[in-house]
Amino acid sequence: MQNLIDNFFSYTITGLTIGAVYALVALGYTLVYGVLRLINFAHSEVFMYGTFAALWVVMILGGHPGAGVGQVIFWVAMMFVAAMAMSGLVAVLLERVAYRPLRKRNAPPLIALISAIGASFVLAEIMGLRSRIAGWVGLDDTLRDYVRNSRNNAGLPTIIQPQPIFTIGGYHVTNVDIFVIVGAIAIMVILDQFVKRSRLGRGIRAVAMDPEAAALMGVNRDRVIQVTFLVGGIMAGAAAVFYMLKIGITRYDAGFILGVKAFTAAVLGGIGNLRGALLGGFVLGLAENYGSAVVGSQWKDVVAFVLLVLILLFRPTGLLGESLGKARA
Amino acid sequence: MRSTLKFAVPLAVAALALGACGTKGGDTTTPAASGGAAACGNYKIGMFGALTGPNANLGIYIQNGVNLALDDYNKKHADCKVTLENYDSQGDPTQAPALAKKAIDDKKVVGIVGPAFSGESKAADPAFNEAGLVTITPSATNPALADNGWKTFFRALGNDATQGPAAAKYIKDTLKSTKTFVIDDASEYGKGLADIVRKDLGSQVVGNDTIQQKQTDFSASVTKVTSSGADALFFGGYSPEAAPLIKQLRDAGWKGTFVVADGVKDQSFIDNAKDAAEGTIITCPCVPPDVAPDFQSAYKAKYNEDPNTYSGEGYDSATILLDGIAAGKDRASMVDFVKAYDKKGVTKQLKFDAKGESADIKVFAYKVENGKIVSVGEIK
Amino acid sequence: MPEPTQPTTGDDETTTPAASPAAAPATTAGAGEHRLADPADEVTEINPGVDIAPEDIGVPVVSEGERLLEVDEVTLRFGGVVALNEVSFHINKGEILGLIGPNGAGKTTCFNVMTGVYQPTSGAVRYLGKPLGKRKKFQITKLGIARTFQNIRLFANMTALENVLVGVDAHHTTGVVSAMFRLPKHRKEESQGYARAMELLTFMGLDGKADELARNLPYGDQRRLEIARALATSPQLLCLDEPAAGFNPAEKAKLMELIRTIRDQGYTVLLIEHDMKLVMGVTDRIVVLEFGRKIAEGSPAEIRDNPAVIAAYLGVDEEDAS
Amino acid sequence: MSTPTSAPAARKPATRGFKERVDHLPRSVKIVLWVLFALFLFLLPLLNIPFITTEGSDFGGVLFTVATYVLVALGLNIVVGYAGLLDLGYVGFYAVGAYTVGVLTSEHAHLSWVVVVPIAIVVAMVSGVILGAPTLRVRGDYLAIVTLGFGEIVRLTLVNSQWLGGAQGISDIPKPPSAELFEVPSLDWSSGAPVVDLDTTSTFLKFGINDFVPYYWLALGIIGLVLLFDILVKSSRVGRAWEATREDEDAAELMGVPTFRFKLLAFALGAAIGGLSGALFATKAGFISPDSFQLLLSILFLAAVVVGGAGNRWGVIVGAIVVGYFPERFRDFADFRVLVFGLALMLLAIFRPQGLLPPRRTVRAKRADDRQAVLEEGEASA
Repeated sequence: MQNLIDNFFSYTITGLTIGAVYALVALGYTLVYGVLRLINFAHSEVFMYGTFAALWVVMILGGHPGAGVGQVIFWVAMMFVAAMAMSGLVAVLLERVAYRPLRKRNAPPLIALISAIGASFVLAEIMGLRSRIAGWVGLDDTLRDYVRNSRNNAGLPTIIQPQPIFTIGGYHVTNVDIFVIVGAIAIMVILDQFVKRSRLGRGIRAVAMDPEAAALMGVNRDRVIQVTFLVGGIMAGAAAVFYMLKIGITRYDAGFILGVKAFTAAVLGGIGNLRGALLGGFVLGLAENYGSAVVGSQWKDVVAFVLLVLILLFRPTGLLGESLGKARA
Repeated sequence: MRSTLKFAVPLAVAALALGACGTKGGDTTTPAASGGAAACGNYKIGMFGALTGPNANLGIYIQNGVNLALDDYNKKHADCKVTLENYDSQGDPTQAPALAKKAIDDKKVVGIVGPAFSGESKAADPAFNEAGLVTITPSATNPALADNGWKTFFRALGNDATQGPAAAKYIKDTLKSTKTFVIDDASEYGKGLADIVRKDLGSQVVGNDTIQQKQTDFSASVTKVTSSGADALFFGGYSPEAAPLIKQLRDAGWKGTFVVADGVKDQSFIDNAKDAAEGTIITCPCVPPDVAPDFQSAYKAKYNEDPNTYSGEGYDSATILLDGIAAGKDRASMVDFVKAYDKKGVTKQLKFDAKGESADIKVFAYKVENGKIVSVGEIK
Repeated sequence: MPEPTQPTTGDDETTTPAASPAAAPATTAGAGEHRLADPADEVTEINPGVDIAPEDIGVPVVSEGERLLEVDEVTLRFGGVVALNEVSFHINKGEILGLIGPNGAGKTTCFNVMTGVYQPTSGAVRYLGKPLGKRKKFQITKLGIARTFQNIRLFANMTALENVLVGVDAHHTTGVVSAMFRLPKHRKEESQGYARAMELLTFMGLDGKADELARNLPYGDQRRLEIARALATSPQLLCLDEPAAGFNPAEKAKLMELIRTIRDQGYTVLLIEHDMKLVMGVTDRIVVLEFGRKIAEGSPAEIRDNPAVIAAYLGVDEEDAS
Repeated sequence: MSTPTSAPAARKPATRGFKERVDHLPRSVKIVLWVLFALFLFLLPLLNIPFITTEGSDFGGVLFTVATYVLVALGLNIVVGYAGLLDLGYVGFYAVGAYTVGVLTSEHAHLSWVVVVPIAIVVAMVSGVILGAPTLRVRGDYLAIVTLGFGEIVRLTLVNSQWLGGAQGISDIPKPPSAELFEVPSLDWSSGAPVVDLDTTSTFLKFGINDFVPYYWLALGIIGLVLLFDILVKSSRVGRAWEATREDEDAAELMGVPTFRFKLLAFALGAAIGGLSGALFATKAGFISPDSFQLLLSILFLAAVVVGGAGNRWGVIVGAIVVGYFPERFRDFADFRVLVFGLALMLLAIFRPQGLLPPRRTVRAKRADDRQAVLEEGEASA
């Protein structure tokens, strides 16, 4: 406990950074849940593919530590482009292959969950077996650096050297911390505005509120769902970049636990509620860090889940309440 | 009558297969040679460990060593080759007993290299013990494994109880650390090791933490380490967690020495932690490759990379069993052969004590320098 | 009038006098619903002779004409919206009470308060002289109040028989242990329950369809099955929520006969209905709600001549009377 | 337009015919058939039937694993199939059962197996109530994530609690008491035709280290009992209450079903059966550690139920066999096992969403829907 008090700001700032990642991934769950009322179990893999895209693009561009500012900005921008494109693509593909056929057949939600679990396995395993798959097409030598040890960690070179910007309560807040937190909030504000103001955003809200009425009003449901997946994927891609900048290492199964956490964050904030996802992510990140400080890091996940159960008991609709449709955003 | 028929058929099939194999290899195998194979035992050795799945890396490093030993043997005994039977447990104790039974039922298997992990050892070794099938593990380091009274248990490397004190000694004497932080990953291996280090370092331990396997965000641990003012950190665990841990510590500006054990001694740690890995001290009860240059060059020739963690132990374990086969031992007599074994291997003098532990254990310290793991000498 | 502020979702369909032609789409919607039923299906005949009298469920049985249930100054607010405003009325044992009012008047909400779905903000519902208090829904059912739903809510993937058995089970106590060892209690309850369920199905003319899944029954049969399921709980008070929705005149006539027969078998009936003709024809007394308030109460003849009711009901009344 | 609809219609009478033919067999014949089938199941590990028998791993051991999956699936079916509660943390109860046995027979006490197994069932059931009482009030979707969390909490508690053996787990769990009655020989097919092999035998109810067949027999016996329990409870007020709750919780409540109580009951019974399977697993393995209770296992269990057809006990048995057996049979796929499994789940969800063997109801309902569709089509074209 003393440790937590002494290093309160350290735990807080680092908790917020990881919370920002949770929040961005949580958006994907929340959007899809809001529109389709189903848990997109495979969203964690969407995120994981983003981390690899971010990593690979830096490898291709020859990213290395200690480069000039212009160079670094270029690399980070390319990381965003690559990760968002990759995650968006995987998310849309996922919707096409794993969900749309089910929707056409009016399958019950439980079946959609099974399909999602299957898709999640497939996506993770493809990444985990990428060296073998590259071997089949004879590219294992060419792509050696990208595919080798495919069951193991893959690390990103430190392209942004963390530099203390200012000190608060004994903790040196670094440029990376600020970039992650501010960047995540900025992206979420943009999304908020998109859902609120754009035509597609209105479509998403309409379908979330009442799919049948929306269909009657001429909203193309399939298209809205596709856009929802795309937007969720892009958010996961952004999360992947922040994750790689902060954590720096990914693996084929890196999505799973993070996905569970992000979903927890979504429920915590009130599923279907975009601002709730942001709040839920930050609360979860902080709770984990504070909990780790007090009872030890091995209880980190336990703290997260106990918090979730408590919130659901006392506030069953999450911190900010549910519904993409009803809430303003 | 029935039983003889039962044995004769697979024998014939195996002989045919062997004949075919010989021709394929372009050897001077003639029908006579395959006839000679009937006199030969057609023995197999088993490789028990994770060869697929998330824990496969270690198993494959071991398997590479074992295959190298087999190549050596089969080159010398082209007329009576020994084959390798893989028992891929995926490191999962749940799958281990049925695989052990399979190995036991295959009467051609005279010895097992493995099981690779301590968990699966606990699940499978009672069965091997009951069946009298020798196991030489090249990598399971839990000290308690040797205390079960299993007659067939042998360990071709030092256990955590030998490595832990050496790591503590190095931190105290060589690094001259006065404030040490200790983290473990709650795994059997990591926690066992870290607890020994904690005990040996006593009051100079300024803080403890336990992380989870597969964890990636270590910000809480990082805060604890940096705020404790520790000048050294011992981490009991494996490389998948060690790499992001040290990376995040360095990102937070921590300047102390990172000390880890053999679970982190593989290239992927450096590949992933990159610059942050520099200066990391790795203890390992394994002989540096430069001690056995022949093995190193042979390995490199075959696999196009340097021997990795436990490759040497895998080679040694297999060699002991193959020497036993060359000496005409079968499954029943193999136990005593291994017990009495005393030869120099590529990692150490191969000799076991009454409990099946390696009698001659040296713990070496390694250091990450310029992206390479280099030996900095034995910890005495 | 303050009515334009009424934000209930059903508001769009509220039949204000000006919107009287708008009632036409409502009727076509009803007809549309009806079209879902297989046109080839013959109308099921009931067997009024079957004895389906409520079983003794351990609550005091009041004699004919005494107060069974009393709604006392009940107010219900959702946030700022007042759904029920100091509504008071009572139901006497053995009568058929109609609860009418335009859409959004609070009829179903009133039902929901009586059956424990909502807790009143103030006021009380008294049953057999005692307030229902915070009793749970299933406890209220066990006290002898059963209901049907405006939009049919059968257990779609269970058979007709099983649907009714669930209702009969309300007063059974067989647990896992009894079931596991097939104890006498289980056997007794199963056989008695089965007998009662079959009686009810026979009464409704559904005995031939006992093994059909509820979802596969024609629309009219589903409505009847819902009533059978509610009767299975042996209620003192049976609340029917728009049972005639989607029925054609011939079916409505049969329904009136059915409701009377049910009453004659010893039940008290509370009927929510839109169709004035049906309500006028079958009820003993009528309570009229509008915008959450009671605006009239009396015999059908009194209600018919009540100017407030005529004002509220003008559009629909004319439409239906024609 | 009518051809595609009439084709399945033409096929249906055939299947119905088969079922009817079986149904109409004399009772005595049916009993004989059932006994033969049971006998076949008991002897399966010794028959060594080519193709079915797993090559890469001991068949008896694999069959035992499959049997535990079947048991787990039957338990989870009560929760998911009957009561309609989505439980993603079922492995937690499995672990509770296994660890109760571990703690009471090896780690902290040395009670007899016969005493400990009922205790394990009760402890698992109590843990089900403790988890269910607060969480079953929350909405169904959330239940999934809460139970997922529970599964992880159980595992992490096992890892981090030294009293429960920590990551080292618990070893030396004793075997059940043996009664060596007689030996059963196995078949040998290596010469092409089956030959009785008197050298390889299994002793009836000798619970040793190196013969998994008796454990399989034990598991099979327990499955029989659980099945009987399942059939009896399902066809009672309890089973109807579960189904009504699953179909429409509010309506059920208004028909006098105390839905919360019945959901809790389903949860507790499911937990108890999960605990029983865990206890069985611990007995056979002799060693348990948190590694054996990964979250993935929960998902496999759920997949078994859904793949087979949630709500149909025979269906979930088939599902459990698919999930438990195929990865072992096709060990050759090795690295691709999970990939193939994932693909199979997706294909199944798309092409057979009711599961391999859906509840008979659903089949009937679907047939009626088809009939309706034909009618409507006919009307539309008319």
